[in-house]
Amino acid sequence: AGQAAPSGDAAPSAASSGTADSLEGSITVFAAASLKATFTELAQEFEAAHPGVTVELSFAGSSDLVTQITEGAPADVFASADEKNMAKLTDAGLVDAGAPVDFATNVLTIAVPPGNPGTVEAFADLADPAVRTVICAAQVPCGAATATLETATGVTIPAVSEESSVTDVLGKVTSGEADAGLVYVTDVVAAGDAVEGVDIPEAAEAVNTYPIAPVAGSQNEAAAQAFVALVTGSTGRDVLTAAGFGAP
Amino acid sequence: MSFELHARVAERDVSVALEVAEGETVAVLGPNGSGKSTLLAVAAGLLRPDSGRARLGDRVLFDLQGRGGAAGGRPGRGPWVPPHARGIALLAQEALLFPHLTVLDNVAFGARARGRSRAEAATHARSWLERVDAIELADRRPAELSGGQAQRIAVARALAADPALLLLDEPMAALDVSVAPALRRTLRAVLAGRSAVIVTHDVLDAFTLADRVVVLDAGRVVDSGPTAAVLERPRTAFAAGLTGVNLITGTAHRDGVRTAEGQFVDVRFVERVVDGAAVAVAVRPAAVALSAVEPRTSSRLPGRVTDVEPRGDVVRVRAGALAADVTPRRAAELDLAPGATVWFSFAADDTTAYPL
Amino acid sequence: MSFELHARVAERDVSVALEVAEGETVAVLGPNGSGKSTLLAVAAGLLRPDSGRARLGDRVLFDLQGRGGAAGGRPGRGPWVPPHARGIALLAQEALLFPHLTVLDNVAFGARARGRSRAEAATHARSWLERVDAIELADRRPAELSGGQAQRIAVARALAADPALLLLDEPMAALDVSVAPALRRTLRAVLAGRSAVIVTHDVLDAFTLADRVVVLDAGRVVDSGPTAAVLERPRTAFAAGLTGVNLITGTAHRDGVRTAEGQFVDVRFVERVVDGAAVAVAVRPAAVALSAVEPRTSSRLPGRVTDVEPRGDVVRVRAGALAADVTPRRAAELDLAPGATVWFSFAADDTTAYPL
Amino acid sequence: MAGSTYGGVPRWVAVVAALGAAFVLLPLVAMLLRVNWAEFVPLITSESSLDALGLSLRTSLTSTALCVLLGVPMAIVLARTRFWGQKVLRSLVLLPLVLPPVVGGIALLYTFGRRGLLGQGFEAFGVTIAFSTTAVVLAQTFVALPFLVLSLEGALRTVGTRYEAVGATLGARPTTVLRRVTLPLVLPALVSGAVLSFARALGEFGATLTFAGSLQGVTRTLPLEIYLQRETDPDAAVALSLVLVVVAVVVVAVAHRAGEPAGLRPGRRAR
Amino acid sequence: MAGSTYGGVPRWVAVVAALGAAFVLLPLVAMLLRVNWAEFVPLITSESSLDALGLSLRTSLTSTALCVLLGVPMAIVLARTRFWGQKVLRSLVLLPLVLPPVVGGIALLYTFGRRGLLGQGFEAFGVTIAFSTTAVVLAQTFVALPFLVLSLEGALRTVGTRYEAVGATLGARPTTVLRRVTLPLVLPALVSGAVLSFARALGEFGATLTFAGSLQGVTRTLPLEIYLQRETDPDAAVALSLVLVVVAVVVVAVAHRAGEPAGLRPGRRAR
Ligand SMILES: Nc1ncnc2c1ncn2[C@@H]1O[C@H](COP(=O)(O)OP(=O)(O)OP(=O)(O)O)[C@@H](O)[C@H]1O
Ligand SMILES: Nc1ncnc2c1ncn2[C@@H]1O[C@H](COP(=O)(O)OP(=O)(O)OP(=O)(O)O)[C@@H](O)[C@H]1O
Ligand SMILES: [Mg+2]
Ligand SMILES: [Mg+2]
Repeated sequence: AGQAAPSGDAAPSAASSGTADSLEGSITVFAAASLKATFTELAQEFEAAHPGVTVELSFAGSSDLVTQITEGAPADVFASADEKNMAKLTDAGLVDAGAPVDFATNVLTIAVPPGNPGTVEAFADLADPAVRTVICAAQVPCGAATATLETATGVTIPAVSEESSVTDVLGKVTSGEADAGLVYVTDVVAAGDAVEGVDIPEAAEAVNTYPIAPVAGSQNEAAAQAFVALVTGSTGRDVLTAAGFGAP
Repeated sequence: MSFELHARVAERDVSVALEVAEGETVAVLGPNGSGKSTLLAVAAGLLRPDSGRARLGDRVLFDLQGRGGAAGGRPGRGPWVPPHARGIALLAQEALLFPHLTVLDNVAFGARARGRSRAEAATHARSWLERVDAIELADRRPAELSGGQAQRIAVARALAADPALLLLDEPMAALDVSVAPALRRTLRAVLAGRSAVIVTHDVLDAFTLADRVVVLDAGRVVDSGPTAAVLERPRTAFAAGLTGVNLITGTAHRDGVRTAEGQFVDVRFVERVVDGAAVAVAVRPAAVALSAVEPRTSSRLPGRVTDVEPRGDVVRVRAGALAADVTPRRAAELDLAPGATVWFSFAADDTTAYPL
Repeated sequence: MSFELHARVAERDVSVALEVAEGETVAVLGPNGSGKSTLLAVAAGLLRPDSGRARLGDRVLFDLQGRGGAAGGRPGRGPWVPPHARGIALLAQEALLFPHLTVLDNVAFGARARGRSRAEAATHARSWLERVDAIELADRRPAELSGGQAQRIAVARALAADPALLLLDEPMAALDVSVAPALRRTLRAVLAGRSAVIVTHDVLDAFTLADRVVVLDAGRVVDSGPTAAVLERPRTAFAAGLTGVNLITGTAHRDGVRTAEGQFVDVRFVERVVDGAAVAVAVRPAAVALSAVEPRTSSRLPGRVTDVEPRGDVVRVRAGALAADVTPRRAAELDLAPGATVWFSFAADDTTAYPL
Repeated sequence: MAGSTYGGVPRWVAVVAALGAAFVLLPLVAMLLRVNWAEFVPLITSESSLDALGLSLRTSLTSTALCVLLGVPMAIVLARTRFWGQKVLRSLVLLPLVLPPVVGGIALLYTFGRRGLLGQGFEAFGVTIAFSTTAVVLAQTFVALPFLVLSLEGALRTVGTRYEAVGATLGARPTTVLRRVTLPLVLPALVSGAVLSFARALGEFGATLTFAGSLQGVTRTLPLEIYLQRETDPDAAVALSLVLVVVAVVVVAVAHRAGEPAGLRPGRRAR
Repeated sequence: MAGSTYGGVPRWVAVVAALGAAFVLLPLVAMLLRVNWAEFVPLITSESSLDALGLSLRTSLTSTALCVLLGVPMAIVLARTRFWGQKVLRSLVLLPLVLPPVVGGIALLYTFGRRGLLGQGFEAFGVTIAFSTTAVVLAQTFVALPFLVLSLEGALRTVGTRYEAVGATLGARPTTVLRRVTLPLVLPALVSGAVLSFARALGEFGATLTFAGSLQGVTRTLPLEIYLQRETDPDAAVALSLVLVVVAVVVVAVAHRAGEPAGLRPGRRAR
C-alpha cells in the first residue's frame, strides 16, 4: 500500500541538512484520541525539523473525525485508530485510495486495578461472573477486537458494561469500579501506576492497525506528505514504540 | 377634546355608550359589577370590545364590527388605535405602581415615555407629588408605602401623564379624610377644562368634580344627565341610595302619587303632570318621621324594620327601601328592633316630585 | 376572647398599643401611613415587631425584647406564635383572593385548612356567600370579578374562618352604596359578641360597628375611647375631620374660649372648667353662618377661603380648618372665591365645649 | 380586577424572535432531510433500540420524580428563608449545570462508586450502585436537579409571600399553605421545571456513560445507543435521534397542557 | 401594601432540601478530595489549559449574549401573543435540550456545514462556519438558548400584563414598555436564565466536538481539553474540572448579586 509514501528517511535527512527547506505554512492533523500523547510529541519533532511549518492537532474519536472531515473540516492529515474509519474516507474520495499507510498496531490486554482485587491471571478468568469485567461494545474497534478474541479463545465474557470507548473502559478500571477491563497495551502504558496489565498471549489473534494518510485537497500537500513520512519513519517508530504500539 | 364611545363586551354582558364634551368631567356611578371598570378599560384600549366605535377629538380610536351576535364571539375587526397612542391615561382601581421604580420615577414615567429628559421629567414629577401632598415619599419604593399613600402616588402618576382624556377608577377609595378634601381640590383644579371620566361610589366626588353623571346597572346605562338633576331627582334606587334619599315611585293622581302597593302620598308638583303619568317622589330621611301607630297625615307608608343604624347624633331606621333618621331618644321610645312594623310619614313640603 | 398588644416597629416608626375586650369591636382610625395596617400585620403575626408583647385570651402570642434601641435593629427574640396558630383572621387592604381557586373554594379555604370535609366546607362557604350577597359568583375565578365583588368575597373568606379575633382593614372601601348597608348589617351581626378590630376611613363604620375607637397618627395612638365620646368630642383635627365638625381649641376664659390667635368664642360649658384650662369646641358646619363683614355676635372667626365645594343642596365653604355649609344662593350672594376673606359665626347653643 | 387584554409586542421583537426560532428549527429540519426513511422503521424497532427507548423513558421519568421530590423543597428553602451562606449554597447547587457531564460522572463515581465516599458504606451492606439502572437514575437526577430548582426558585420569588400570608391568617399551617396555596400558584413554573429536568435527563449522556456504564437493557439509554450506533452507521444515529426528539416533543406538549393553571387561563367563565 | 414578612417553611421541607443539597454537594466534595494538589497549579497554568479557559470564557460570554438577544424576543412572543401552532413551536424550541449534544452537533453540521442547508450558500460567499470559533459559539448558543427562553417565558406569564397595560395608558409605546416595565420586572428571571445559559454554554462538549472540532486556541474549549486530558491523565481532568467549577461559581454568584432587583429587595428605605 506504500506506493505513495516517501522513504522513511526523507524527512529527517531534510531536517538534518537544515538547508533550503521548502516547507512552510501550517498543517492540521486529525488524529484519534488515543494518539494524543505520541502525536503531540511527533508534532514538536516535526516543527523542530521544519521551522517554517506549524502543526495544529485535533483529537477526537476516529468516527467523529471522519464526520468532521466529511463535512469539510480543514484537515491535512488523518490518523485513524482503525482501518474501517479510514475506509469511509477513501470511499468518499476524501483520501486517495492508495494513500493510507499503516503506521502502528495495537493489541488488547487486561487492565486491572492496582493490587488486582479480582485476581485475574489469564483471559479465561474473565468468564467468571464474579469478576466484574468491562469491555468495549462491538460497534467500536476495541469491541470488535474483543469479539474476535472471544471467538478465537472460546471464552465468553459476561461483561457488566459495554463501553463505547477504551477511555471509558480504562476509567472504570482506574476508579476501581471494575475488576478488569479489556484495553489496548498502549492504554496500560499511558495509565502508569493507575492500573496493572495482565498480558493476553492470544492477543495476536486480534491486532488493531492504525493507518495514516494525507487528506485529498490539502492546502499544503507537501507538508502533509512530510508529516506522514515522519510518523511512518524511524522517528515515529521510536516514539510509538515507547508508548507501547507495535510495528505494522 | 370631546370623546364619544359605544361598545359591547358580550362576555361580561356590558353594552354601554358614553359621551364626554370638550372640557367636561363625567362621573360614572353604578353598583359593583355594573361595568364601570369595563367601560374605562375599553376606552383606554386595554380591552377589545366585540363591537363598537370610539372617537377622541377627530381621531377614530376604534370602529369594530361585531362578528356573530352570540356571546363568546371573537372581538370584532376594524381600525384599532393601541393604548399608548390614544392619549388616554387610566388610573385603575388598584394602584399598580411599578414595583421596580421609586415613587418619583413612577410619577415621571409618563413624561419619560413621551421622550422628555430625565431632569425635566423629575421636576415635573416633583411638582405633581407636591400637589398630592406626597413629596416626602419621593425616594421610597412602592413596597414601602401604605395603601392610601400608594393610591395618592397613582393619582399623581396618571395626572402627570397630561392626557387628552383622563380616566379615574375610584381614585379616592383608600384615602383618609385628611387628604381626601385636598386631593379633591387638586382634582378639581386639574379636571377644570379637561375631558375626564371618573368612576366613584362617593356622591361627593360626583357633586364636586363632575358636570354630568352616567349611572350604570348590569352593564347598561340606566340614567344620565347633569349631576344635580340626576342625583336630586333620582330615577333609580341606586341613584337615590347615593344621595341617601328615599325614592318612592307611582302614578300621578291629582295632587299626590299612588304607589304600586296602593298607598297614597301627598306631594307638591313643581311641573304640570298629567294624571296617571309615572312619577317619582324623593324625600330625605331627615324629613321622615316615625310612629308606632298609623299617623293622621296623608303621606304615610308602613314598613317592617330591617335595620337600625346608630350614626352618632341620629339613628337611621331602614325598612326595605325606606329610611328615616330619628334621634336616639325617639328610637329608644319606639323600641325599634328589626321585624317591628312602623309608619313612615312626611310633609308634602319636604318632597320633590318629578315625572319619570 | 380579650386581646392585648403593644409593639414597636422601628423601621416604620410605629409604636402602638391596643386592647380589645372580650366581644368588643374596636375601630382604628387615622390618616394614610399612620400605621393602621402595620398594627394589624403585627397582630396577625405577619410582621415581627422589634419589641412588644401580645396576648389573646390566656395565650401569649409574642413577647419580644428589643435588642439595641437603634432603628434598623433586628427583630427581637422571645416566644412567637406563628400566624396560622393564632386564631386571628386578617382581611387585608387588598382582596388577595387566591387566583387559582374559585370564589367558593376561596371562601371554603379556612374551613378546609382546619380539616373540615370538602362538602362541609362548601356548605359553610355557600352560607357565607349568601350573607355577603354574592352566591351567584360562587363558580367564578377571582380574575373574572369586579373590584367590589372581589372585596366582598374577601370579607366572606375572612368571616368564614371563624377566628377568635377578626382584623378587618378597610373592608368597605370598594363597595357601592347598594351593598355597603347590607354588608354593614352583616358585619354588625357577625361582630356582635366577637372580638374584632376594624380599620376604616368611614365614620359611619365606626358608629355602626365599633364599641370603641382608637385614633392613630404618625405611628402613635393619639386618642381612644368609646366611639361616641371620641367622635363627638374630637381631640384631634383628624377625628374632627372624620365627623366633619369644626374643631376650635383654646383656653377657657369665663363663659367662653380664647383661641391661640386671640379670638374669643362664646360657648356653653356642660361641665365645670377652670379658667385657663385647655378646651376644645366642636361646631357642625351646618350651624356656621358666613358673612362678608364682621358680624355683631361674639362667636366669630375670620378666615381666608381655600375651597368652595358644591355638595348638592348645600355648598361647603372651607377656610383652612374652618368649614361652613351654606345654601347655594347664599354662596352666590357672597361671591365666594378662594382667597376671599369671610367671617364664620355661630351661636353658643350650637357648640359643644369640653376640656382637652 | 377587570380583565386587561393588553398584549402589545413591538414588531421588531417578533422579527428577532422569528430569527431565533429559525436558528433552533433549521438544524432540526436539516436533520429531517437527512433521515433515511426507507430504513427508518426497521431501524428504530430493532430490539436494542426499543430496549434503549424503554430504559430511557423509565429512568427519565423516575429521575424527574426524584428531581421534583428533592428540588421543590430546595427551591422553597432557597426562596423563602434567609440563612448564612445561602448565596454560596445556591451557586453550588447549580454546579451540575456547568460541570461537563463526564466530569459529573467521575464525581458520582467518587461518591457512590465502590471505592467512593458513600459507596464503601453501601458496599458493606451488599448494595452495589455502579453498572445498575439505579446508577443511571442517579446520574440523570444529578444533572437535571438544578433545572428544577432554578426555575422554581425564580417563580417563588416572583409570586411573593402575600398569598401565603393570607392562607396562614386563615388558619392554614405551613404544610397546608404549601400544598393549597404556594404550589398551585407556581404550578406553571413547576411544570416547566419538571419538563426541563425530564428533557435534560432524557438527553443525558456523559455522566451516565462514565458512572453507569453501557449495557443493553440495564444502563444503555437512548443517547448511549445513539452514540454507539453512530460509530457504525450515522444514518441510524440520526434516525434514533429523531425518535428521541418525537418522544420529547410529546412529553413537553402534554406537560404544558397539563400544567396550564386553570385560574390564569384567560377569559371565559366557569358557567 | 404593608410589608408582610411571612416566611413559614415546614420543618420537613427543610429536611428534604438538605438531603437534596447533600446529593448535589457530596460528589463535588468527593471530587475535591481526589484532586492531586501538588500538580494542581502547574497543570492548570499550562499553555493548553489557559488557552482552553480563555476560549471557553470568550465563547460562553458571546453565546450568552446571543442567547439573550434571540431568547428574550422569543420568550416575549411565546408569552404575550397567541397564534396558530404556538404550542407546537414552544415544544420545538425546547428540543435542543433533549437532543443528545452529539446529535445536535450533527444537526448543526447538516445546516451550517460545507454540504449543509445554509452552509452551501455561505460557502459560495467564501464564508466557512464549521470548525471555527464561530462554530463553537453557534453550538453553545444552540444548546443554551432553550434555557433562557423557558425560564423567561414562565416569569413573563407569572408577572402578567397589568403593569404593561398601565405603562401603555401612560403613553409608553410597546418598545418603551418593554424596556422600562417588562424587562425590569422580570430581571431576576432574565438573570437566572442568562446564568443557566452561560453555565450550559460553558459546560458544552458534544455538539462543539462534532460541529467545531477540537483545535487548540480555536475550538478546543475547556470541556474538550478536559476530555482529552482524561485520555491520558484522569487526575488532570479532575483538576481542570475544578477550574471550570470555580469559574462557574464566580459567574453565578456575581450574576445573582447583580440581578437582585432593587424594588423587590426587602426592607430598608432609600433614605
Ligand atoms: N376578566 C373578566 N372576565 C370575565 N368577567 C369579568 C371580568 N372582569 C369583570 N368581569 C365581570 O364583568 C362585569 C363588569 O365588571 P366591572 O369590573 O366592569 O364592574 P365595576 O362596575 O367596575 O364594579 P366595581 O364597582 O366592583 O369595581 C361584572 O359582572 C364582572 O363580574
Ligand atoms: N414594607 C414597608 N417598608 C417600610 N415602610 C413601610 C412599609 N409598609 C408601610 N410602610 C410605612 O409605614 C408607615 C405605616 O404604614 P401603614 O401601611 O401601616 O399605614 P396605614 O395606616 O395602613 O395607611 P393607609 O390608610 O394608607 O392604609 C407608613 O409611613 C408607610 O409608608
Ligand atoms: Mg371596577
Ligand atoms: Mg393601610
